[in-house]
Amino acid sequence: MKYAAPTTIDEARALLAADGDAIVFAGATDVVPQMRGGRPEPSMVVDLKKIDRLMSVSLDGDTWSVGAAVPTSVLTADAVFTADFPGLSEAAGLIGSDQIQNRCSLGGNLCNASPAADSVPALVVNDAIAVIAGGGGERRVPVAEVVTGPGQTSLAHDEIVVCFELARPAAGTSDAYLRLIPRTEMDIAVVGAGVRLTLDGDGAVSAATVALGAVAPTVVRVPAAEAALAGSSLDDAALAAAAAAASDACNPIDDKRGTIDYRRQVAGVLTRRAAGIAADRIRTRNGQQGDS
Amino acid sequence: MSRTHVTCEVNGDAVDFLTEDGESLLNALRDELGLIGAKEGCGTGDCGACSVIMDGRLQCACLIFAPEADGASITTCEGLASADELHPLQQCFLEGAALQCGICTPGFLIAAKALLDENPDPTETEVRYALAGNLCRCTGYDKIVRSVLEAAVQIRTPA
Amino acid sequence: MAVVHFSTDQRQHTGGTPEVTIDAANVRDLVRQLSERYPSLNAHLVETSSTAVAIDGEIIPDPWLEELFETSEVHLVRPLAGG
Amino acid sequence: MSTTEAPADTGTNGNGASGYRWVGTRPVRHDGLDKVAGKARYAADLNLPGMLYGHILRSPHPHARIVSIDTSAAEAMPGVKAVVTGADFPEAPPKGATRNLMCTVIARDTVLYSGHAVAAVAASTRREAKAAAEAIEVTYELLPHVLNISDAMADDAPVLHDNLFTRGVEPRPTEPSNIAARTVYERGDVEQGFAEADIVIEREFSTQAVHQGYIEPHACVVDCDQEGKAVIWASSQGHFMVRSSTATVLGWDTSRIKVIPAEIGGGFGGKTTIYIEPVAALLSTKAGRPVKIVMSREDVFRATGPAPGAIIKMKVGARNDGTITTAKAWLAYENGAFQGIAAMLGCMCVVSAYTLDHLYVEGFDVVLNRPVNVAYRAPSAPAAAFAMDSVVDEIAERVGMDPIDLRLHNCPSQGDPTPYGPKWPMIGLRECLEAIRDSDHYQSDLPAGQGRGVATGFWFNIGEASSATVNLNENGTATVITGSPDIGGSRASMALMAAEELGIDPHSIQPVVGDTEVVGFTDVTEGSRATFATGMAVVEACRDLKEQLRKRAAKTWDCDVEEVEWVDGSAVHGPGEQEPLTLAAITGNAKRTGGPLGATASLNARGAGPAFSVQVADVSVDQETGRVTVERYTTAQDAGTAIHPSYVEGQMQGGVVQGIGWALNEEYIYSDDGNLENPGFLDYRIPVASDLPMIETCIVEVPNPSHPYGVRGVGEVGIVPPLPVMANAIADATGVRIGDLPLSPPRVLAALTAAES
Repeated sequence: MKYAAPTTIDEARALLAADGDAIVFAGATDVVPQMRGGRPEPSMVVDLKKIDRLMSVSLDGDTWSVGAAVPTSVLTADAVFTADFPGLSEAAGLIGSDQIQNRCSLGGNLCNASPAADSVPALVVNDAIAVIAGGGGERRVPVAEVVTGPGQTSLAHDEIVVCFELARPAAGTSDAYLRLIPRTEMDIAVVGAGVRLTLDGDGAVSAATVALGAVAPTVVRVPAAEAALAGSSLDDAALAAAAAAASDACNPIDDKRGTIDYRRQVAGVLTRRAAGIAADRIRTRNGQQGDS
Repeated sequence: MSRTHVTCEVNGDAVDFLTEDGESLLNALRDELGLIGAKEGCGTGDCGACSVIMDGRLQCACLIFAPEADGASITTCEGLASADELHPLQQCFLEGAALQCGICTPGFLIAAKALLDENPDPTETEVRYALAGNLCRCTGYDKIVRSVLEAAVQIRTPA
Repeated sequence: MAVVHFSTDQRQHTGGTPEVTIDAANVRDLVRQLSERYPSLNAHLVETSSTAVAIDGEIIPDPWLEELFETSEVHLVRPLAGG
Repeated sequence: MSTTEAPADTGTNGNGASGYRWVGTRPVRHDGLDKVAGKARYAADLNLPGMLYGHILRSPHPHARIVSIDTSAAEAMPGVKAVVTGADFPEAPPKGATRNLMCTVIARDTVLYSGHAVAAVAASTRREAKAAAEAIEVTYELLPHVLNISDAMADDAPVLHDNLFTRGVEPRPTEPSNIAARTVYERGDVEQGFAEADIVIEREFSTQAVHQGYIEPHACVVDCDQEGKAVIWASSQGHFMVRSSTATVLGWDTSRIKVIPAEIGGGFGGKTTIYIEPVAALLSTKAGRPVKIVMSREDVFRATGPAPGAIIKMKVGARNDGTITTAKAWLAYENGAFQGIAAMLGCMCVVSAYTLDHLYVEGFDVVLNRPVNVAYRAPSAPAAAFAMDSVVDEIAERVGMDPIDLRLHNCPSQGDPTPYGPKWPMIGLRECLEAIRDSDHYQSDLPAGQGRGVATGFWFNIGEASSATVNLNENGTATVITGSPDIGGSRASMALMAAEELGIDPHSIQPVVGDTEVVGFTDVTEGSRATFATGMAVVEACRDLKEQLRKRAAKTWDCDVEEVEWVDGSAVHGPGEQEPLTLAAITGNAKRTGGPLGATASLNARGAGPAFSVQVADVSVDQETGRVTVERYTTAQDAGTAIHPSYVEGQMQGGVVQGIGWALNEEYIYSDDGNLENPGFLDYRIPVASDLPMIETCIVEVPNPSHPYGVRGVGEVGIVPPLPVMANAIADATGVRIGDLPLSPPRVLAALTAAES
């Protein structure tokens, strides 16, 4: 197995184009365990961490650009980013230990295509766009369309996710992500729930997005839950309806981490709780702005 | 078998070694450089026994391909003490009986150093979460957490 | 002289007798006499490869030459293992 | 009794409990600096010139006949220096412990579990060895398998061993089965006991197999020479065991083997047997080079001893005044692929914390297609306590009694009969119950929304053989050599006991774990025995030395030895006509008074003191997700005497946390096809630091009269109570009792949901 560390996207793509067995990696926090677990070694691993654009985080006007290989600990430590996307920052801060978060990246978390990836529901509720470099130049794809099934993506072999674009949240908007794991740390999500809300001046929900992880082959957007929340004042009935919709949207499996029933039940609970947290965040921020 | 030449800095020393590309930094440190402090407990980043600080970031050496270290600066457990003095964390671990079998100790010390470098006055909860990537099966963590908190006090208020 | 108490398992080999008094100087002698009196108990003792005894409450592994006294209360037990 | 809450005295100035000068103090351990500096050498840390790496090929099937093994492709691969299969090892006897050991090390005709070793390769690099092992072609004929107790006990179950007939059943069965043994303990008349009871509670419990989870995978380096001798650097709980077991598996005389104990990275019972040393020895012999084998974490989970799962049915009767009148228990324990004694131990432990006039306990040891089970801290006792102490807690609730008071009411004392026959020696269960009852934790109000649980635990502790050599150096220091691998600080304890005897500072003593050629035979560090039994040998050797020192002083003073006393590290002349001679003064002059001073003691330690622990926990339960959070935990344990209180507390805390892991989230999960689905620390969930509160400790000291310092041994019993403690606390918090472990979020939520509907 060869190791290559290209410094440009073109170089990286050329390596992939020349070797159908080569794979890219950023933190290798999934790749190495998979190889230890019996996945055949590829002929080449292409390290993306030497490519500047994949390692940079920038705010240009109202758009964040997050390099696909940036360690998630950089995001959780970025106060401005975290204030804009507290839920996404939390999700990024839940992936494994500090040791893992110093290597793992949003790009890796997405392209590993695990149904349980923590950052993906949080990216999806924030309408994140993946910028993908390929043969015809760059294409911009909603994150929800990148993963097609467990371990499967819509990327061609020589395509690379370069960065994620996230529009700064509009006024009165915030997000939250919750996951259920048996321990407090170091586990894979049994259920994950991301919620983004926009509240109008009266505290009513003017927009809502809900996405669930680990309850289906890919991350699930839950339009029925979004509809239940939208227009409501987050009263108990609306929250219960959203929870029920989330449970209904699940298409989980029984496995070593949880049962079908458990995942359904908890998906609703986490959706309801995440909505509450997102709303609290908006109210707190509005309150602070009102004070100042 | 072709091997790659890697040059880096380990515990302040300029070093170089030859490695197969697929080898882990952990094996390179242990086998090529004789730095046996970092241990392999799992090989998959789940136990933290191989923790090192590379370019200012706490990482599992078992997840790092050895050639990635080219040009990097690495701190291992062996780099904590000075010639005549242990690091306060090491001293507090000894006095606080924070180790039993000792296999996880180097990883805990490095993870704790990374924590205290960033946060010199952590709460118990912050210590526990910062060390959650390091498994200890002997101590139940009680004496480790106490020792890290005590070391933080000593570092903040040098005698 | 020692009083040997039999467990439920062992009573399957002693015709139901719960205890017996035996004049033995040490455990080896005791086991020999027990084996003569209860031949199938012998098989049981041998099959367990080694037998421990409890003498007056104290479990003793590899007890063959352990001295017995008139007041000794003996239980035949299996050797323990620990972690 | 004394209690200790937080380490206060960490100095070495001498402030021991009970009038001791050194015993009971907390000096820095002697091997500590190497361990915090990253210098300590564990087995995987050793590299020898010309060393090869071994890799073991393991069965992917839970039960299969090995039709053929073709190693030719592997042998032709780059770097490969040797290949071995079961055919290279001596034939195993048809049955018995020797066969079980030999067939665990490497399969012969049949693989009995997924992960069973089948063949091995030695090559120049790890990667070459792994690639070559994977190139070995094994043809299997699949056989039906059984993975759980109920299936294995069924009449039509596939039988693992056609020569295994249930022991303990008369007349002896005529058909083989997977039930290896039946054990019964009986006293009084249980039916009478139930008739005397006001309430009778009948419940069924199950626990899953769990792994010891030591952080250091098994590792060894073996160097065999052309004269047929082998030097083995081993990570084990007993290097004499490694020597004898390796010799047995290879059919070698033990004198061909020298075993050097490396530092050991945890064991908890799991390293009381061997897996890889004979394989490395044979590879080394074939290749003429040293061979290192280090297991992967996956191999550790798939192929080394977990503790067994169990099914336990309890029926317990009690009167309204809290008197437990009788208990009837049915226990079945997994044994793994080979016969063990798990159920027998469970039968002995299940009701040991209670005085009972009537009891009937019946247990079954069951073989199935899983790896052989191996001791794990107080083996079999945790599952047994889970069953009994869950039921006892329910009784306390039903009769409206404080759960500690109820246990005190039924508490055995010295002279009462144990459930397995003999009478109890001096024990400290009552003192542990009182320590918890009086603790700040138990006296404090339970925070709103939480539940509180208590439970007890018992473990025998064992003695066995130990040796120690103590040599006095010319400068007045001492070297203490024992044969007990130091798994959690025992060297410091040895030094403290030697310091107390000789009257010198513990840091003037160098404790050493000697290899099989420098110290006398010593049994495995197991059964909480190292500080107890090996400590006894150290004390005996030191007392011998004190006699010698008195004689040297008498010689020096030209007086009768009876006139010399040994006080505080010096020879003192009774009549007072001579200035005292310090130990250093005597050893400095030793060559002129008769030669160097040293003593050796070897003994079978008698009178291991039974250990009890009582624990209390407060938990909160997320009623919507089933997640349990341990909010507060306190453990009391009878140490006899705490030689080094910090490491006694460490053993108590470590045991508790392992027990919490067992109770809440740890379990072996097998797929239907017999493969372990969670062979890694990601999905085999041992507790992490953020899962836990501080573990408060009360060291109870009811000295063991059979030990010179009253030591009982503290390593094991702490793991016993947490299983019922967690179940009882969850029941208190939710009103729902759960009899199946682990109490993982899905199981707890399912139970809460079921209780609601």
